[in-house]
Amino acid sequence: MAGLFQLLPLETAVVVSMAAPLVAFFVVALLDRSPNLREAASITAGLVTFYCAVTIFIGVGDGARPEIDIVEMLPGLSLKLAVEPLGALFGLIASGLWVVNTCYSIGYMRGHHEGGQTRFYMAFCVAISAALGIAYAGNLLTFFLFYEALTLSTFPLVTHERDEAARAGGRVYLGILMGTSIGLLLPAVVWVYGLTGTTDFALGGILGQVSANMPLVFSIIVCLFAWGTAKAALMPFHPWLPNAMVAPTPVSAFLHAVAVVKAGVFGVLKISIYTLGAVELSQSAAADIITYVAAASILIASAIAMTQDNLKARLAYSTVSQLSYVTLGAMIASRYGILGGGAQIAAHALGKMTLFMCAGAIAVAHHKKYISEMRGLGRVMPYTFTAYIIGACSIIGLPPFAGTWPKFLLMLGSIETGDAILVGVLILSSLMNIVYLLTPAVRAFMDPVPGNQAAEIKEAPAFCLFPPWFTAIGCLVLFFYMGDIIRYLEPLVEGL
Amino acid sequence: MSDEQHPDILPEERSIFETPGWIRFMWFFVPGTGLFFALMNIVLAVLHKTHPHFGWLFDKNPVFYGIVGFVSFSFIVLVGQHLRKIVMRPEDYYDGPEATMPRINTDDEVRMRSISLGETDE
Amino acid sequence: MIPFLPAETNPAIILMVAGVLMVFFGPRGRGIIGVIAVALGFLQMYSLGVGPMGDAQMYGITEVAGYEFIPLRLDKLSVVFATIFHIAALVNVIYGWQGATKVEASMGIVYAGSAIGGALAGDLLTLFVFWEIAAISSVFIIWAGGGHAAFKAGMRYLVIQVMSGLLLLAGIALHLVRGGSSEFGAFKLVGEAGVDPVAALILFAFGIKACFPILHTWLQDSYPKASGVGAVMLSAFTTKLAIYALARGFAGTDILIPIGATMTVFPVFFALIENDLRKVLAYSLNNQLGFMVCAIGIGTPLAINGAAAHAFVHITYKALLFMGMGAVLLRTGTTKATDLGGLHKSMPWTTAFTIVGAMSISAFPLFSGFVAKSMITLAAAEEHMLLAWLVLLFASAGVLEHSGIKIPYFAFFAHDRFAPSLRNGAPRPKEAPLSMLIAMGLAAFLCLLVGFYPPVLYGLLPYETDYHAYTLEHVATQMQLLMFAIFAFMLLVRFKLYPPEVRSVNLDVDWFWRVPGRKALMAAVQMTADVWHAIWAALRDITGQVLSGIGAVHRPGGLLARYWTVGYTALTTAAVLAVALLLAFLS
Amino acid sequence: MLLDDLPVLPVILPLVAAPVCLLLPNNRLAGSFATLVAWIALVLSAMLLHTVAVVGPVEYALGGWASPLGIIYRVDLAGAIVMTLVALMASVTFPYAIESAREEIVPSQTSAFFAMFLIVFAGLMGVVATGDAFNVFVFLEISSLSTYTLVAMGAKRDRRALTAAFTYLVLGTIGATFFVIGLGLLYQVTGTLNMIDLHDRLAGVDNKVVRAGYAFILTGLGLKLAMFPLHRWLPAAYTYAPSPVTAFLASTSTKVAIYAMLRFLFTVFGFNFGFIDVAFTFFLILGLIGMFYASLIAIFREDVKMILAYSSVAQIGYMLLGISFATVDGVAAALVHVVNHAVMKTTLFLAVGAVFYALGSHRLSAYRGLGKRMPVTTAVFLIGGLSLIGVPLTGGFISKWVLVAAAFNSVLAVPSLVIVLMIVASSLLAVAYIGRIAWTMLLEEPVGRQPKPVPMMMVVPMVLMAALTIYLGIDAATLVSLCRQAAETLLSTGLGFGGTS
Repeated sequence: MAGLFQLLPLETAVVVSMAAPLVAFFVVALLDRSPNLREAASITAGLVTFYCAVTIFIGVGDGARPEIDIVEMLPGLSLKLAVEPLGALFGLIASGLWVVNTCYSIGYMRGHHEGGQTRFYMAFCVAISAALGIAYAGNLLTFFLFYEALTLSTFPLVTHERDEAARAGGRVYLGILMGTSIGLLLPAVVWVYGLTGTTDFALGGILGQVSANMPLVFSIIVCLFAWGTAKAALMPFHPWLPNAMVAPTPVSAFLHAVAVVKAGVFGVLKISIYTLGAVELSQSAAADIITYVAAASILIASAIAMTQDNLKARLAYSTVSQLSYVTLGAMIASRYGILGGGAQIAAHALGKMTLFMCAGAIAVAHHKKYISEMRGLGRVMPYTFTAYIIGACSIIGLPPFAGTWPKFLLMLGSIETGDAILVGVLILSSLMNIVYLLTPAVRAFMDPVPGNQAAEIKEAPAFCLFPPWFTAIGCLVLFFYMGDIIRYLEPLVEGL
Repeated sequence: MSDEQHPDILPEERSIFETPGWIRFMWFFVPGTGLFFALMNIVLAVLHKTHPHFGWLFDKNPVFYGIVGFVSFSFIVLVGQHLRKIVMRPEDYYDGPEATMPRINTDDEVRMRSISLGETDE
Repeated sequence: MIPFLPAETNPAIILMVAGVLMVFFGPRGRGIIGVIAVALGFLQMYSLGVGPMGDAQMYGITEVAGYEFIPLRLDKLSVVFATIFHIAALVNVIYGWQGATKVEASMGIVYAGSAIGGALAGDLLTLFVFWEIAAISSVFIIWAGGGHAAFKAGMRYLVIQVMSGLLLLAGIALHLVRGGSSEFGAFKLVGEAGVDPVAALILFAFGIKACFPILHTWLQDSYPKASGVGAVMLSAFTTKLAIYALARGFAGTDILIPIGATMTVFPVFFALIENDLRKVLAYSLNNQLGFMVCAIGIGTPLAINGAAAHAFVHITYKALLFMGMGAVLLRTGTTKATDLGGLHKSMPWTTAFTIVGAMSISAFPLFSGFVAKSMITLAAAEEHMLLAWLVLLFASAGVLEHSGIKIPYFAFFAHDRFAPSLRNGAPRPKEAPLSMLIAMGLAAFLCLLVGFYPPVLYGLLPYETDYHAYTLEHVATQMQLLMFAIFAFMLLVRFKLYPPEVRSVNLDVDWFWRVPGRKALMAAVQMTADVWHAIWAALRDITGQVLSGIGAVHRPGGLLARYWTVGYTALTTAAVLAVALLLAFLS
Repeated sequence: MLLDDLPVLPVILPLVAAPVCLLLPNNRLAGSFATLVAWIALVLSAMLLHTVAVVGPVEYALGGWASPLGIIYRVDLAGAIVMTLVALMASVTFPYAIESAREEIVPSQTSAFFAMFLIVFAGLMGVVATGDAFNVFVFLEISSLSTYTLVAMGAKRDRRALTAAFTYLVLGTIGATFFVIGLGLLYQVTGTLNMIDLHDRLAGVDNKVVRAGYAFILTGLGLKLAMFPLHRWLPAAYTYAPSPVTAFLASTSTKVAIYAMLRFLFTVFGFNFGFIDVAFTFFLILGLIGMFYASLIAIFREDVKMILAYSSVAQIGYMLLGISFATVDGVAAALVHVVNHAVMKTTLFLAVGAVFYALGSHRLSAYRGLGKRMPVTTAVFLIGGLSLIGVPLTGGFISKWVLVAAAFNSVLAVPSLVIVLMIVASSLLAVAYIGRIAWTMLLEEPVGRQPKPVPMMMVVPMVLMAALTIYLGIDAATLVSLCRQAAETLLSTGLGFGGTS
């Protein structure tokens, strides 16, 4: 089995994994007229990419660190890829879930009779390529470039519906993401370059001198990175996420679970480890501030989520809350904080993916998006709602689902750094999750079908039903394999 | 066991436990048994076959248990019922009309209903 | 011994897998799978072998990131609990053979599996995992009760249970960070440096599931909302898992004695005035837990044996009582005392079994409760804990009141509400279905078996024992107590001093979070959301205004973008020159 | 030998060719001829660049008269770079103009158009090549005067070209006048117009005349290079001039003026001149203001050409900023941006010209859905736009990066970080105005008539420039090191000569 994934040299795999979606981009464009072939092309590219990501994942796990210099524009200024465990993990998740998401998109887009499907799949191809670029980026500049590419390539997805709401949502999406990345992230990158003369990622960070001599500067840089990576949806730069909910559901799933928000928190985590340096970070006052902002994000977003009647909006706020966990872990910057952050990226991806795909399935089968309309729907769509419950349990952090371990690791991390109050936040967050995530599904099962008609099972099309179940089972499986992921990520925290 | 004549039901609807004879029997049986065991305890105490851990006020006293049983029970019932003055509320106090929201109608529930009517006993 | 299955196979996993499989079968298939799974699990557990206390058999040890997982640890203490959990699971399967819905049947087995897994867990995280699975699987059983009240009760239940789990998790985390071992052993609540926060957190977590006073309301709130079958399932596992955990982690912790004593007392009064008989049983359950907690607090080998024995017998008779009430619920649609009475005429078997349960719980000699409870009172006496001992005696009278008398009396005797002559249209309810009777019979048999032949139970207990329940002294004192208490009951009823049943709901401490707490929480949530929305709207407005302000100035025709004539432009040039000159001369 | 004449040949050639061109008939021949000349000039400039890079500054005495008396042509590395740049732009825009001019120029003026074009070309080359201060003025006016004509030729499509040309004429003349006044003042003090002699004689001289001359030259050249707030001639001139003219002017005329400014600042005055700092302060403040002011205006314009014209003003701010650091890094950054901006702006204006050719409008509304109708042009435009924003893998990114690095490495009155932040912020504004156009092109549905197909002669230059934009973004090391050397030469002694470095 493992041999199957050792056919390609890792460098080749990296290139292919990013090139395959781009090739698919053109193929999809050419196959505009024959939807089946077009989707086949998307899935094929997805599988190729996934295969490469697995190859890379295994290779990196064995200690290899493939590096590719794309171009060196100036001495010290280059675009390069360098894969390390965290990136390999993120690449694996993104590419794997892309396949699932594509399958789901087929069901959703056709079931929902969406227009502009070719454009839709094309944008997806670019976006996934950009996401992999983020995952495998070898320096801040490359990271930044792909980060922007991801923003731009997902923009047509967000505004897919092309109505006024989509435009408004798209404006906020683009405005916040571009504004923060250029206004905050870019200066941070440039500043780091100015201070150190390099932007390369290096384990342990490159700002040790700065942190020692200029703590204030270091603090400002920390803040710039934390908020500049607005894809991580740290408050108050989160509104792009709920605003992007105007998009079709596969896009939401993509934003929340596969790539975009994940890219943000991945970025925060990676920058914390590889640029700022965990040791420096744990001593920095700014990190404390961000930690508490993240903690506040967790709670405030949960509170807002509770008040949302639109299921997707509720899930969006839930993401804001859940992904602040990663930021929290990154800013705690202790051994377990970082491991917890990494684990949360994986666990949340599967869980939230499930939830979104279920929400989409409900929309496809019954055109319902408000929770208040879903009462009694559970008995009409039992499989969808069961998958939803599994996803919700994983997000809440209940065993035997994957979301359990990150929470535990983060608790360990918070205690390690003496922030007992964060443990309270994590607990409270879980309890709030129960209320706002489980309630809709349970009510859907328990309340009577409106009009007291007999409940006849009417599920979404198979393409909308199997993917959420796939990820739901993934939540279960990952619970048992989380130990392996933690072992996998251990090189990140060596010496902490 | 019932020690009270039910005012409304017909005599032929009564079971043996509701007959005056049974009730009379109970009025003898219960205190009688109690006294019997109290006596037995006194005997045991006299024969030093008991193993008390506390003083005369407590288990060294052979009828202590009877007193405890009687007094505790009476205390619980007589004092406990006054708790109602503080905590008792109408049945729909918490959930209001939602408390009576109809139950669901899954296949299982349909089956359950038929079982409860005794239609499909196996 | 030769393992029955691969040695690493956890009986809990067998049950859980079976529970998931059940989803795909009809009622009979579910029953068969359940029985097979329980049997398999039981055989597997015993084939692995039981170690004595302190020298447990351990299986499946793995290490992740420096943490040692011990999924299976079999010693006397864990196995006695796992055994009774298996028995309870079997009884549940049989009881629910016809009546359990798909969710109840499958989740019931998963739930049983989680309790077994929790009891056999050798390390803290494994315990946590099963702890939480018990919470999730059981909440479905509550929800399966149906109706909005069940939904809300289930939500509250889940929140509280998960909170327990998370506190446990936090405790574990703290424990590990402080360099504690991963194995689940004894904690010391009060060390040399004062109260140990690790132990406090974990005790609090256990306390929630063990229904410590004030933390107890989830039990009375939710169990009566489950279906008849569901309540039986619920009654067995969660709280006893907590008792096991307390016995393992906090044996001899002094604070548990007053806590346990309080637990035995306060439910008595609530049970007295409660109308819903299943809720009465829930209070009774709480009261019984108090005995166990108290025993654990005493902590001597006799007391621990007593706690384990009491947990063992308690599961059987409490299940029996719940089964009786479940049958009543099934046949009459209610368990409210005000709506019941006279059922012994048409449900004689149910009546008989319930009375066996009632006598067991009241600790009549020859019934199982006597065998176990006397151990606890004796342990208290032997340690010369006068107050505790007195409270336990008082509570024994209370048990008799609410479980021994009230349950059978109001359900099966008292006013006959189903007499045809009352012409309320309802036929007399039929006897419970066969499967339920078998289950009740099984439980009743166990109650009597243990009552008649205590060594069956004593052999299972964690510590070696030479305890004999049936001395004349024990029998005489206990009978004396019970008979005079019953006599008191008769007198009270005779003189109409016994409170009449009233349709009502009684407030408990959960009022604080169900009414003002809920409102405050909702208000806080709404306020947070509103404040954020206001901020966001303001930010949008400000951004919009700034942009349009900039736009107004820079738009064609705006102040800074106006088209100027050549003359003015030339003038600008002159001005720049002037400034340049000025600067050049001044610098 | 040819090589000895290299500094002067690229100047003379177009100058001589211009009258010839005027004699040619009004058809493609004139354009082709001009193109040929430009290409030859490009080859010569490239050879010059190579020579200068290898052997150092070259010198040519016009008519054989030696330094103090005669007119000297001196080309150092900075000059060679700018000359090559100008020649390159000419050789790209001239062929483009052949097709484009048929649309935008009155047919009877074709020959004159190309003749003027050649003269502008020659003038710009001359400004760079010459080592004589007065000669700078002469060539500047040669190019300016013909530029006015070229701008006015846009009147075929839009009468406002005449007003624009007139404004440009007035202001350009004012600038030239100031410049020549400044020169006169210096001449009064030093009695020479040779730059190196000027430098030598100005050393240590500090009187009101010199100061006044300094201020006049600063203002005069400032106007020529469209330094804020002296930029007012630029937007209208660029907007209403024919497309190839705009492309050529945007990429060369201000750049050459920048070069002249550098030359005067560092070669003529130099650091030992006491109040050279005035210029740096001036540039720093005005550059920063210009960056924001012009970008903001650009955001709210509806005419794409106007947007790009304002963007040019903003971009000049970057160059001034680099110069204001007064370090090798800063000047090198300014030079890099001179090149990169020339390339990207040409790309953009060529694309705009293609759209104008196809749809006859510069209005933003004409750009709706262009991505579907004119994919190549759109792609080219986007590449140019991305470069303008400063996205990695484009030339614009390199210039900004080098500029930022220079800011960090300089000790300035304002903290470097503030400047860096402002650079970044103005990039954000570039995102806004380019984003607006991109949005229109990509995300809106096409309206109106189908575009005319764009001829190959226009597409190829456009694509070439786009490719060059990207090339400069990828292989930036060559350019940056060249510019660094050039800057070192400029700053080393304050002299362009003598020093080997």
